Amino acid sequence: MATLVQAVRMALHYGETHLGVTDIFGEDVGPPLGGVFTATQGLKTAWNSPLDERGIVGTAMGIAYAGGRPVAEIQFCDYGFNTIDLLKVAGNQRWASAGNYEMPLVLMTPSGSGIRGSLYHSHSFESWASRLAGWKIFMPSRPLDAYGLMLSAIVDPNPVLALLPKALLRVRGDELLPGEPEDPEQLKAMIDAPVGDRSAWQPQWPPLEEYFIPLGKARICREGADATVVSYGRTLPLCERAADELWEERGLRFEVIDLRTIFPYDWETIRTSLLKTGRILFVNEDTEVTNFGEHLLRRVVEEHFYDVLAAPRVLQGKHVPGIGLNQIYEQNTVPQLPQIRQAMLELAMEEP
Amino acid sequence: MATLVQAVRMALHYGETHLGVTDIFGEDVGPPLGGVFTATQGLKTAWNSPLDERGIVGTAMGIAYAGGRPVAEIQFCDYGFNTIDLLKVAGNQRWASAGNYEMPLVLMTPSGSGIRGSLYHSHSFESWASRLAGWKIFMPSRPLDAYGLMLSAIVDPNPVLALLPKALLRVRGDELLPGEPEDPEQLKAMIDAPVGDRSAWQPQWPPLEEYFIPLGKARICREGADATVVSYGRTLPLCERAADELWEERGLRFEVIDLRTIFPYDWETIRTSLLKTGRILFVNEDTEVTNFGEHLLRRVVEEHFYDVLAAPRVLQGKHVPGIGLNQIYEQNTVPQLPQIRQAMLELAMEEP
Amino acid sequence: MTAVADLRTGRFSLPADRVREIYTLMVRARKLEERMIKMSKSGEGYFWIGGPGEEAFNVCLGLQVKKGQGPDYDYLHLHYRNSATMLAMGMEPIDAMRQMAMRRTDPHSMGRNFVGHFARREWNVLPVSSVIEIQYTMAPGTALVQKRHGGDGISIVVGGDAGTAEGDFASCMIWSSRPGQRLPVLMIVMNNHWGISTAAETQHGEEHIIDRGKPFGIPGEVVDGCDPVASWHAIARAMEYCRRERGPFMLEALVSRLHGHSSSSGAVRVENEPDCVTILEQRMLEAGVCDRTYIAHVHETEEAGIEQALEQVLREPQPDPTDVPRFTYAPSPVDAVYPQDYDDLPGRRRSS
Amino acid sequence: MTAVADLRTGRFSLPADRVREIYTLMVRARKLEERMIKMSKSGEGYFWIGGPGEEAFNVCLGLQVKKGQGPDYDYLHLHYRNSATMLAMGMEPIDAMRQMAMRRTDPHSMGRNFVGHFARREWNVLPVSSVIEIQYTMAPGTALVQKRHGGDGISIVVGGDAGTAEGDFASCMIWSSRPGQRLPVLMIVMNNHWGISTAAETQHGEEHIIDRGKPFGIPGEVVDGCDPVASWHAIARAMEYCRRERGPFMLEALVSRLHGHSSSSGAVRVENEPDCVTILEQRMLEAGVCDRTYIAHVHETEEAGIEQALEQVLREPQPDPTDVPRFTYAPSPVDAVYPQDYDDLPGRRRSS
Ligand SMILES: Cc1ncc(C[n+]2csc(CCOP(=O)(O)OP(=O)(O)O)c2C)c(N)n1
Ligand SMILES: Cc1ncc(C[n+]2csc(CCOP(=O)(O)OP(=O)(O)O)c2C)c(N)n1
Ligand SMILES: [Mg+2]
Ligand SMILES: [Mg+2]
Repeated sequence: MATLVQAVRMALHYGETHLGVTDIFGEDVGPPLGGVFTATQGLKTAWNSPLDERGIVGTAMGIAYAGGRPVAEIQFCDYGFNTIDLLKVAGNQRWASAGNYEMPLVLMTPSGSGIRGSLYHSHSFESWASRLAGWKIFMPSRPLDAYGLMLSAIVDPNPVLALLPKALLRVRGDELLPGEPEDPEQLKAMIDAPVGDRSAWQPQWPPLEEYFIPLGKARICREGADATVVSYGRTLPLCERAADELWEERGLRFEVIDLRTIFPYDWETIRTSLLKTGRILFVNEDTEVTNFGEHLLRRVVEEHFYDVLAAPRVLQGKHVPGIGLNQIYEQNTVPQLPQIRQAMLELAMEEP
Repeated sequence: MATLVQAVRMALHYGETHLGVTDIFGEDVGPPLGGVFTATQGLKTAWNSPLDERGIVGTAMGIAYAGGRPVAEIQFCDYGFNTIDLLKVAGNQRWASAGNYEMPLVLMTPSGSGIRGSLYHSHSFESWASRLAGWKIFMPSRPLDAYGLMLSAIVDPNPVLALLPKALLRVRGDELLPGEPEDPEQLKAMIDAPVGDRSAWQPQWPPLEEYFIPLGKARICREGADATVVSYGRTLPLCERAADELWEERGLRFEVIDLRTIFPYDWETIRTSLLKTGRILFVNEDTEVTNFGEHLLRRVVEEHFYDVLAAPRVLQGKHVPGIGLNQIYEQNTVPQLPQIRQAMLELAMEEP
Repeated sequence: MTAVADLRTGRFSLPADRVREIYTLMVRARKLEERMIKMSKSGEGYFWIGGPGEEAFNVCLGLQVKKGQGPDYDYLHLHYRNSATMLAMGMEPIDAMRQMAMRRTDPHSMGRNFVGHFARREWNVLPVSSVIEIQYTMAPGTALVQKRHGGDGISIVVGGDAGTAEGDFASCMIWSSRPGQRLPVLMIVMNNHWGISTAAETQHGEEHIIDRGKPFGIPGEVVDGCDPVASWHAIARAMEYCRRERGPFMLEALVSRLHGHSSSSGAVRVENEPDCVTILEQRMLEAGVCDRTYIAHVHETEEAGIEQALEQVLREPQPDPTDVPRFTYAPSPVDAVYPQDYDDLPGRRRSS
Repeated sequence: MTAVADLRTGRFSLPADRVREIYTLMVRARKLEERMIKMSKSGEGYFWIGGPGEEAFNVCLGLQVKKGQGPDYDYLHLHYRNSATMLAMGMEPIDAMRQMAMRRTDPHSMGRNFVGHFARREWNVLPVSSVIEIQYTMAPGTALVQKRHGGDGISIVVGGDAGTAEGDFASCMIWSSRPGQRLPVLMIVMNNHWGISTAAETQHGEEHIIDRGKPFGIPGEVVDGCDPVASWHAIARAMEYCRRERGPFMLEALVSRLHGHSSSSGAVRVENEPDCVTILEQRMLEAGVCDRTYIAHVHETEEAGIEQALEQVLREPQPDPTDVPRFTYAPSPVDAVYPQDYDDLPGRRRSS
């Protein structure tokens, strides 16, 4: 079973061999490293760029203008904050030019906490990104979704941002990608670069198959009628686990929704679940002032204020200037299992 | 009665003569122009910088580190999106260094629509800014507030962002600044640079007085018990006007709150009013996905879900890639008087 | 080429018919801009910005562009003073005026963007944005595709002198001169010695802007941009270098800014800068390229053409409210929410 | 200065006692870093990054800094490989280890930041951030205050070779070389020929990085950063220039990266790069500056000092949950919400 980062790599391989990807580039993306998280090892169109995020985004735009299909990487989303103007422009080019140009590019970047990354390797990006009109944004929480969403991102003619949850990159899924060998050790031997000298190494790609997960489609991970919890990325598996625990211990059935796509988000799935359970909690780890979860909450209040059985709510990261390295900071800054479990329990138990 | 931009200029003058401001700088901030909106005409510490926003923010940080008190300008907030990383760092320096350094700088920038600015002179910045932990952010809607908040921004030892509503810069207040001459024509003759050759011109500053409006204090512009509307910047006077109309025409008394400070926002004033009226509407013109108004709404839902008499709501700008130049676009992208009035009326009339 | 040299600058000359062609286009551009300045004052349009004073160079540039769509042809990353380039490429003046008058028929932006913000896919003219210098980050991207594609297409990027202070100018040099990856980017700086109100000599520590290319091995040339003969040949040499060597070249054109920065600064005619149109007229008369009748005739014809176009434009329709979100997204087969275009938030689509 | 020259490189020499002082500090720095690498593997710390291979240059830099607080003294805008500079300035190794071990006692960041991210106000050491190159935007700010203040304090900014591709490096040159406003900025590039896994020769079109200063009239020098004699004098000359001329200077030090990029890349000792410590030992022995016993003694003493410090550090307290928001805001008399520090959202303050 592939890890999330292997799934991304295989999607990129499929992209460059079947879907017209021309350039996969960014800092340390090409040989010998193949990405600080190994996402781009062994890819034939991968190359190393100068250490210049503005150049990376601008060049990706240029390649897209000229008919290429670039997948560019910002090494950590934390280092993309000097490119927001370019991201805004990439998102508005079709609109600004009244349809003269499309902007078929994919930007991928690791996002979120969970690898003891301290101030500059722990930021979340989805709340910022959700403000970039014209972009599509996804954040997978399992390998199969990463694969299927990345293929969709590649064929979509609009700019797509792939936020890769750092904490889950090395986590294996429990479903095979289409074409993936059964044995994860075999997969590793085939596609992971060896430690040490790699100059002669060549990956052996499994016979991967096309598999598109449409952008804008959430996934219901657990069905339930007692309450709804919506999440994505690092916190999604925590919500699943909390749901399992609350079922076992309290007999509460939570509907757990993996939003997967931040924008366009799957409002139909959210509202259908909400209308079923009457109770909803949005969980993410981005900072809590002007957070994307607050947007979803607003939609709930705007459209279903009189349909809910308990106050709808959001659980988010603290509004502080950063996430400190000592784990005391991280544990007390972004939601962990106990807080998520607690919030879910309170939601389910609230008596209006 | 001074205009808002004159009030800013007088505050800066007071700042450089009484509060230790050492540098007022940015693109076209110094002579001969004194700012594209005239905010910095005639100031003795004003100087022109290279056309480089990253350099402007970085240099301001350096000046602040070295004991200066800079007021830097980004010519339009639309041109600050390549500096978000630096703004994040400016906001985290004290926290990251565990108190080693303070960051006493003011960054000012015109924000919002209303001057037919097309794609790149109509952005709003407050939702982005509200995500910058460590910053304080204000947006005045009248000259007296601009003066008093700017003086506070100058003496506050933390980074403060002054968002100046473009649409209101030339609007006169109806209260005198402390020390301002009664006759606006006289004021104009004293402090506005003449058209044409200015090389010999010197401003004549009125005997201005110290006047601090604390950061984090909202202003109640209209008292009322029927419903609450919270706004700031360009949309605030529209809310006032709608409130007046709804009073005259319908006998509805709205409490209109000018939030003034985006962060730290005056939660006490908001919640006190909410508990009085049970009905609340937040109005701003920033785009509606992950909008600061949605954060305030979340606070309401989180803390007062069972106290409200009608669904709390927000009225915001549309989630589109930009504001087009033809006024058809602008009128249909950001809230105007009719929509505000309509939203207020619906809020007051809603029967649960 | 040993054609009869009718107009001569130093060792270089241009034949009479070419000079008359250039001249006619220069006058067309001038008349167009002058009329649009009037439109900005009469209310037929709002904001004006453009290139009076740059016509000699800009026409010579446009006439030598390898015009077409796709990487076999030149890509144009222009800024907001390139109307003469567009006219020389064959744009009808009416298409500039449609943008000035913010009509739905504006082919560049459907009435959304400021005048001079061209976009034309069939000529590889990329959308001009107001954000200074970002085009320099994109040019290496189009050039990279061109180099890989083969042929002699190049990427031409144009900006002002003050804007070179943005880091993006440096990014362009870096990305265009990577060892073994030199790219056919023609970097053009239109040096009018001003950035709005800021004089170049107060901000530039470098003698010539093109000197900044030398450390990167980027050859460069400074040219009198008011002289079409010198400009023509300098552009020809620069293009020839880029086309043949598949590497970068820098061209700095010294030009005038005959109506100030834009309508924001009044757009009044300045008297102390050389006017390339009248200078050329003088030279043509002296060299016997034409007589006064011809000159008068060109003025009349071009002016009449512009007036006629304006009449037509003013009869054309404005955008309507349903246009606001149009062209946000290109149709996508893998998007569950926006398979076609965008019209509102997910689940709130007007059309559904 | 005609002291007896005990160690000589070309025309330059250093007296024996100075050499021994430098050597001792180099060994201290090396032992410190080696021990911290072990900590990153043992779990006593997590991430390691530092400067093994740069000690010769960095010690010579630290010893020549004009150390103190305020504009009379030098400002240091360092990056993450400057431990030897800090030790040479007098920092106790334990203060680096406190950061490595993320203790509450860490004086640079209270256990928040990665190791090597120093901040020390009484020595003008500004907070090191992980964001590559942004320090170059700030150095002109401190230098501007210094120039205006008078005296001979300068601003020293240090970064890597790959990072010079960021636009911020160009910004620093531009802001430091404005006509009539040249600033005492010593721009130091530590050229170890790598950016993580990316070889410098694949990305740099310029021969020497300092050549980029020439167009701006910024003098520069390339120095063997493994040689303390050459480095000492190059630094002395560069500082002397900046102090006296009150203008910018560029110094490019060719150095080694003896443990790879960081613990993320394994931090294993590389064998194919010169080691400034062993080279110096060889030279000292050959020149009779010391004998083997002295060398062994220094190793022993420094190692013991580090071990002792570590024991102490490991007994020191961790931060606690209430530390999370501390030091977000400096106390402000004009802030109605956070007159002291921050602890939670407005109206949700833990303390109230
Ligand atoms: C990033 C950015 N910052 C600021 C502005 C505002 N602005 C518009 S034009 C201009 C001056 C540009 O000068 P220059 O690059 O020399 O071009 P010119 O207008 O002289 O042709 C400025 C500061 C902008 N459009 N973009
Ligand atoms: C803006 C930014 N982009 C990317 C990174 C990730 N990163 C950390 S170090 C590094 C390489 C730096 O190379 P160089 O500037 O040569 O310094 P060195 O580490 O070699 O001393 C990169 C890409 C970062 N820290 N900041
Ligand atoms: Mg200019
Ligand atoms: Mg390096």
